[in-house]
Amino acid sequence: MSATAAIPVRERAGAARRDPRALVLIGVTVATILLVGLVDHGFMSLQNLRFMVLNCVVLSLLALGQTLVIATRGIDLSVAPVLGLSAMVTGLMAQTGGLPLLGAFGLALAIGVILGTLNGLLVAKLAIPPIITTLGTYSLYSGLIFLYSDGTQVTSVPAAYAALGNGTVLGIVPIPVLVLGAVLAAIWFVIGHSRFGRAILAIGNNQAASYNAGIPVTATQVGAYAVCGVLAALAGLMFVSYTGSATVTTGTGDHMELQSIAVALIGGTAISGGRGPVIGSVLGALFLSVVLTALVFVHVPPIWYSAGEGLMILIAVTAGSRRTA
Amino acid sequence: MPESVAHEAGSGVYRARGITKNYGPVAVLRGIDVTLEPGCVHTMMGENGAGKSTLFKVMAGLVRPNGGTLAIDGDAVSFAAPHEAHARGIYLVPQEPALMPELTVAETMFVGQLPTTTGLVKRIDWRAMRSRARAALDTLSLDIDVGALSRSLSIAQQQQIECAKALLRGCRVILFDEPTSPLTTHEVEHLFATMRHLRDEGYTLAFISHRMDEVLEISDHVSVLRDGMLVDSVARPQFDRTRLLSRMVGREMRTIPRRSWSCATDQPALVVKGLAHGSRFADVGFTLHRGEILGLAGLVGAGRTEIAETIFGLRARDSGSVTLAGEDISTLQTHAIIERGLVYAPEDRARHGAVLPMTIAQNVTSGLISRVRSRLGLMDHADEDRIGAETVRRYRVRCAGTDQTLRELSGGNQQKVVFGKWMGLSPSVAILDEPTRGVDVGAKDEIYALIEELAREGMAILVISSEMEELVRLCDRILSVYEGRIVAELSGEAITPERVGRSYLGHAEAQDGVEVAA
Amino acid sequence: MNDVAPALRNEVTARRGRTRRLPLGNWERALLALLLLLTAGLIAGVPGFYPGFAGFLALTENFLPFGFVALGLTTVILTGGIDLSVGAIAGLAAIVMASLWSGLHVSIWLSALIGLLAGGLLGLVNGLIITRLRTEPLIATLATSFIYGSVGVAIAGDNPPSGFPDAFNRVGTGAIGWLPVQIVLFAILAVLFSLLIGRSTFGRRVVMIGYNTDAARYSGVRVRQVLTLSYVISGTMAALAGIVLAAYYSAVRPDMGDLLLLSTITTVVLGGVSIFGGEGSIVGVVIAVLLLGMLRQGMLIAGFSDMVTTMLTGAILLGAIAVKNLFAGRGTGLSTLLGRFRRSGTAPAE
Amino acid sequence: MKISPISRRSAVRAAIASLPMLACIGLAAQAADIDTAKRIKVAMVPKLIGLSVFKANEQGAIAAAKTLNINFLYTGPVTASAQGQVDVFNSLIARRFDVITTTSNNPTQLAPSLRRARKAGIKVVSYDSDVAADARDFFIQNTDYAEFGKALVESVAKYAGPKAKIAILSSTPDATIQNEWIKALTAYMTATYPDMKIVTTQYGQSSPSQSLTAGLNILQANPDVTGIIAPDGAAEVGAAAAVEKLGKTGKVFVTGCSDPDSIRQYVKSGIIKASPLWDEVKEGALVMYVARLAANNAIEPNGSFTAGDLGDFTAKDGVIVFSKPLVFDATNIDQYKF
Repeated sequence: MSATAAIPVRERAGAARRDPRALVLIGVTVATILLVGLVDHGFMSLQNLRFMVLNCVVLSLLALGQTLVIATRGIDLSVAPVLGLSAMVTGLMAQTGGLPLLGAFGLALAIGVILGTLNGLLVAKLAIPPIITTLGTYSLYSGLIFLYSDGTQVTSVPAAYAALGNGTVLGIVPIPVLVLGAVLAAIWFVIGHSRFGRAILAIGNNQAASYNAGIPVTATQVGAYAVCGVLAALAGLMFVSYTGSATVTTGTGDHMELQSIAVALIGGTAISGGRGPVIGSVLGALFLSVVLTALVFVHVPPIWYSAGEGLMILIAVTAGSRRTA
Repeated sequence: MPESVAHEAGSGVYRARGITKNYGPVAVLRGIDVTLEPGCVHTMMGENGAGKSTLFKVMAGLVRPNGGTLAIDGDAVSFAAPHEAHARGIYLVPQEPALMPELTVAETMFVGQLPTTTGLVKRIDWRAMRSRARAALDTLSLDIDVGALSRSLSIAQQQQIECAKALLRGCRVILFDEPTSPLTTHEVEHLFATMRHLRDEGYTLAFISHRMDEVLEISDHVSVLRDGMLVDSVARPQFDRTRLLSRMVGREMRTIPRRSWSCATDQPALVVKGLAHGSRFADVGFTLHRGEILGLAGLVGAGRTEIAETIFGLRARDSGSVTLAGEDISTLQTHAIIERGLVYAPEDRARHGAVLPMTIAQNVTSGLISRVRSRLGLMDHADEDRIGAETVRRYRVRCAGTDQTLRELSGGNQQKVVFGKWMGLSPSVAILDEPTRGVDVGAKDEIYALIEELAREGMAILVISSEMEELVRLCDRILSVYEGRIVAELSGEAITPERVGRSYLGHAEAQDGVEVAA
Repeated sequence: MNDVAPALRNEVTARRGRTRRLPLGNWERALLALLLLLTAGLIAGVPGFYPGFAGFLALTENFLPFGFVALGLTTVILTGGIDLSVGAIAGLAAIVMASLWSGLHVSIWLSALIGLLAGGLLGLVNGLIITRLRTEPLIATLATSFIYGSVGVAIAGDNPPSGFPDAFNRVGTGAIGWLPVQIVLFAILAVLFSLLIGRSTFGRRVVMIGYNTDAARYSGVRVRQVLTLSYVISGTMAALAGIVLAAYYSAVRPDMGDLLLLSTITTVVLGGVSIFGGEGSIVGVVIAVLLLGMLRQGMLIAGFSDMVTTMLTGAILLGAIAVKNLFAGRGTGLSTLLGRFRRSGTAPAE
Repeated sequence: MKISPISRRSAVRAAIASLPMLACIGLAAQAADIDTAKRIKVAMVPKLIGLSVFKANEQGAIAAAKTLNINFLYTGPVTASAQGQVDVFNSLIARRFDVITTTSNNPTQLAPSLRRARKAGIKVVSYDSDVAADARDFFIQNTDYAEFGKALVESVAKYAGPKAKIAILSSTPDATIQNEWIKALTAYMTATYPDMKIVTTQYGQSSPSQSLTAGLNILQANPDVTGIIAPDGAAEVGAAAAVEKLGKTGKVFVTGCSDPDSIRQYVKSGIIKASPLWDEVKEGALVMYVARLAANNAIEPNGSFTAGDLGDFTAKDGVIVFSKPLVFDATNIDQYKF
């Protein structure tokens, strides 16, 4: 054995490397709150803070799913109609049929799994590019909303649902935040500490190599889209519980699919796949919610809100690329 | 068949019988019989397209054969996917290893079989993963941080990681698909040390290479493939350079010595002064004359490609000047540099040199699209075909027609197209980066002849190569580059493989010594 | 394929193959056959679909604006990029035109020209963000679509202008004899784009970048410049669509272009353009524009609801690309073939 | 979801434009009993299908269509877009419908297509949100704008007081009918309650979630607001939900224009004390009567007619005002289900 030669390692990063993006997001969010809070103390009120958090729950759930799918080097445009369909179906069945809350969870789960799996199968089995697959299913799933609702809409939900959307535990912690926390913890565990999650990242890094190494590529891809579907459906249930309403344009009308992508990007997800900063995604949604509320407080005319959002995406992404380049 | 190393049953005799493989009407393998023995390095030689890689892919489960059988230790096996081959102890180390850029080294090694904790919730056992990864690397005496991100690894390191992956998966049969071509001499030595170590431990190793010296150095057994058939298979004492070469190309060949003539002039064609960029290279200066073939020798990663790309306007420079025929071109963009008569044929054909899904004709004209005759702003496709056909003829590209996509050609023919693309512009200066990488022996000689012919026509040529033989054979003068600086210049009789090697390896060893001491 | 086995052949051949020079590839021919079948079927089976030749041609007015956007977007998608801001640009350009006309009393034609330039300018901004800030096209144009949308709403105010001069409205709904102006405009542009992509050096560079950006750069292609220009083209065509829509409606609205985006991507992809760049042709896209347009108009006239029509379009997109994938790689090289033998399909290892 | 138009100017223009034509064909229009001998095809095209307000119109229309021998079709786009509506119109023209009735996403964009319909001999009746006056034969206006503005102001003034700080939550900045109402209510407010003040105007894009967020933001950023006027279906619900979530029930009062089903819970909880609208179901029926009469050429742009048990109506310059505002409150809301 002559080979003791040291091959220099150019970069020693350490396994437990931190995602700087999360820290940056926390920093700018806190800074925004403090700055705007100085101008208007109402902004820093506990109640306002609570609502800024509440407002980002639905989008956070979507962004978490989107993050998983983007991590496989995919994209899911159909989250918006999946959200809408779930909100419509659970909401209407609760409104007219008295569907118990547990049943609604089951129903949302089923909707999410079925629609998400269909996306996944089209991507993984038929090798249709993700953006095209979900563009196609976007139309299909939107149609389902119309078919199901047939012109009726959700105008109020039973008390159990309202409690899910608006209640608090011990009068302090809002239930939606708990739900989001639980989902975030679960997804964080999956992406960080489960074989399935690591397989998602491996596929995003190098699909062919993952296949060669024995990772069940098809199943993992389908799984990622299924989870994304489930989260979108859960977001739909949370939406209908929180707002007490759902119409045929819920989700699609607000371009939730683009919003969720935007939030994931702000959170540090790379569109080229292989990274899954789940905490960043939620922070991104929170940051967006804080900034959009801040715009109201500092009296920016409403027509400029979406421009503000566009600028945020640009800043977040270009700042990110500088750091990783 | 050498039975030199005693081994027990079940230790890794891998036998292939009558392997055939067709792609459509094209037969790539036509009934190959091969037996890999434990404790033995078995080398596959052959020209590009002879079927070596395909054979390995069949044996490792990446490609399904059309016919034939595989047997490991006497058990018939067939694989639907590589991981099934891994399970039977067979591992293929690809030439360009499968990188997981965003994952750590340890995780890359365990991809597909991350260890989990036992218990109700099975989570990844990161600690076990790291320590086992560490242990595997230690077995191979590799000093790589398992916590580093994979994207920070060099190709050599990635190959070592692949070896370690084979060990981790308990594989006894390890196939190396042309591992050395992207490596420097130094790295090759390191890889060979690893291979010898594994061989002595009783592993079954197989290896593809184009480099005769390497083959002679490492092999216990050599098989030669030609046109999908096994034409020779000999154990160590019986093979020699001439025999193997003649078997490969199917005709008698002899190693051609360094050419005796030179047509170098003293008219400067390209003058580089004080070129520097960050930590990549500094103070690079040289003059390239008309008719001269100047070599840039050095390790991969020494900065030679970066220097060339900087001259070609692809990279930013911090300081220095580049003068082409009296004109300063250091601030020009690539297209303007091309128009002024300097061209650069990059090292990595598939990524930089050619557009594989485009046709031969389109690739030929891609260096200067405006050379195709245009009327009213519309390209004349007939003229483009004519240019393509001319190139095909002149550089003897073997193809079905100029409308064939480059993807369908062999490596050597692709390289000829890339050559034709640049030389068709009649440049005054050509920079050729690893001009024969991935090119088989027969085509190599053709390419050497082409380069010499161009020099005779007065072109100034800068050749970057990691193959000592190539530099010695071609160059009038050689500059050695080490860590971004020119450290030696050799010319005339001083150009011998030993001296060229020493001119930069001397630095490398000295540096390593310092590192070890420190 | 059967000519490859290179070692066996020593004589040099430099001829063209038989297939590639035909104006239509397999995909385009399949689309064309489908279009003819569909049109014939609709004419025969759906009363009211063919109200006479002029009326039949006039049907195209309802969907050709999508075609204008598709032509520009094809250029961008061929480079391997995407432009999500086409809808916002269409709306904003139309608003700019209408506001100049009604607010500053600029002639409508001059205003339209300025609107077009504005579209080009917005595309330029996209291109610069993408090339200078090195931002993914998807992200950059998503962001600018938000911004352009805001600007459009801001300029439009609460009562966007309408009621343009008749001469201008004829661009959207008028006809020259029995030939609708939109068809004339579209035909001219389709030919121009076909030449631009297929025959010009710019088009060649676009395709090179789409297939292999690095190789293009190493061949001296000014990648940033070509990319930027392709976004300018996309922006200009989106603006043209916006202006034609303005003439068609004789009115403008900031959200006028919202519907354009997803339908146009569908059209371009159905037309055979690879979302990864490089592969595709204008002819295919033109046929796809007509195919999807005729299908939609025909289904609506046949009494199907917008919902069914929309769902069917989605299904057709999925079906078409699935079919295309199944047949892709037939006779186009080893690696694609190899890819098909692997189950995962999309990323064949070399 | 009430994006709707009509400028008085265009109404006048419409009258001028349509007068000569209708004058020569509108002869025997006096008949109180309507001639239903010939079966006619009438389409109702809402802004988008799948919204319950428009379904309420449909509900009334279906019932009326039966008695009027109308072959009735309810169809529309799946997005609230002019393009979608125009595609539907074009198909209806090709299918030779006798009457197209529509509530438009946009006053101007639909006009060319509807003009073409009229040229093809199809009668066009707009309701709820008007189109350009020369692009339709008749427009059924929900209520008089001034009266509706007054009703909106009164619905909060009584509870929030004459010096209340008011926020407006509308749909989009260019929604014509909303802008008309806002204009009318501002005028009424200045005249009647000079101490009332509008502190902010925000938009919910007719989206429930954006309306809710906007509502929350209004109340957080303007803690002194005691009344929200949200003249849009989604906006009123969003504003009311925001008040409820912030626990400001009884301190902030909301009004707007939503169908009773949507706001029932908020009316009962006292967040919405009063909310004006009109009877959407009956309006749908009136649309069918006008369609039938228009197809029979039995109605004039200026004149009166009887629409079965809906009663007598008067057309003025082609505009028919459907009813006075119908104000829902805790006492009457359960009588209305749509």
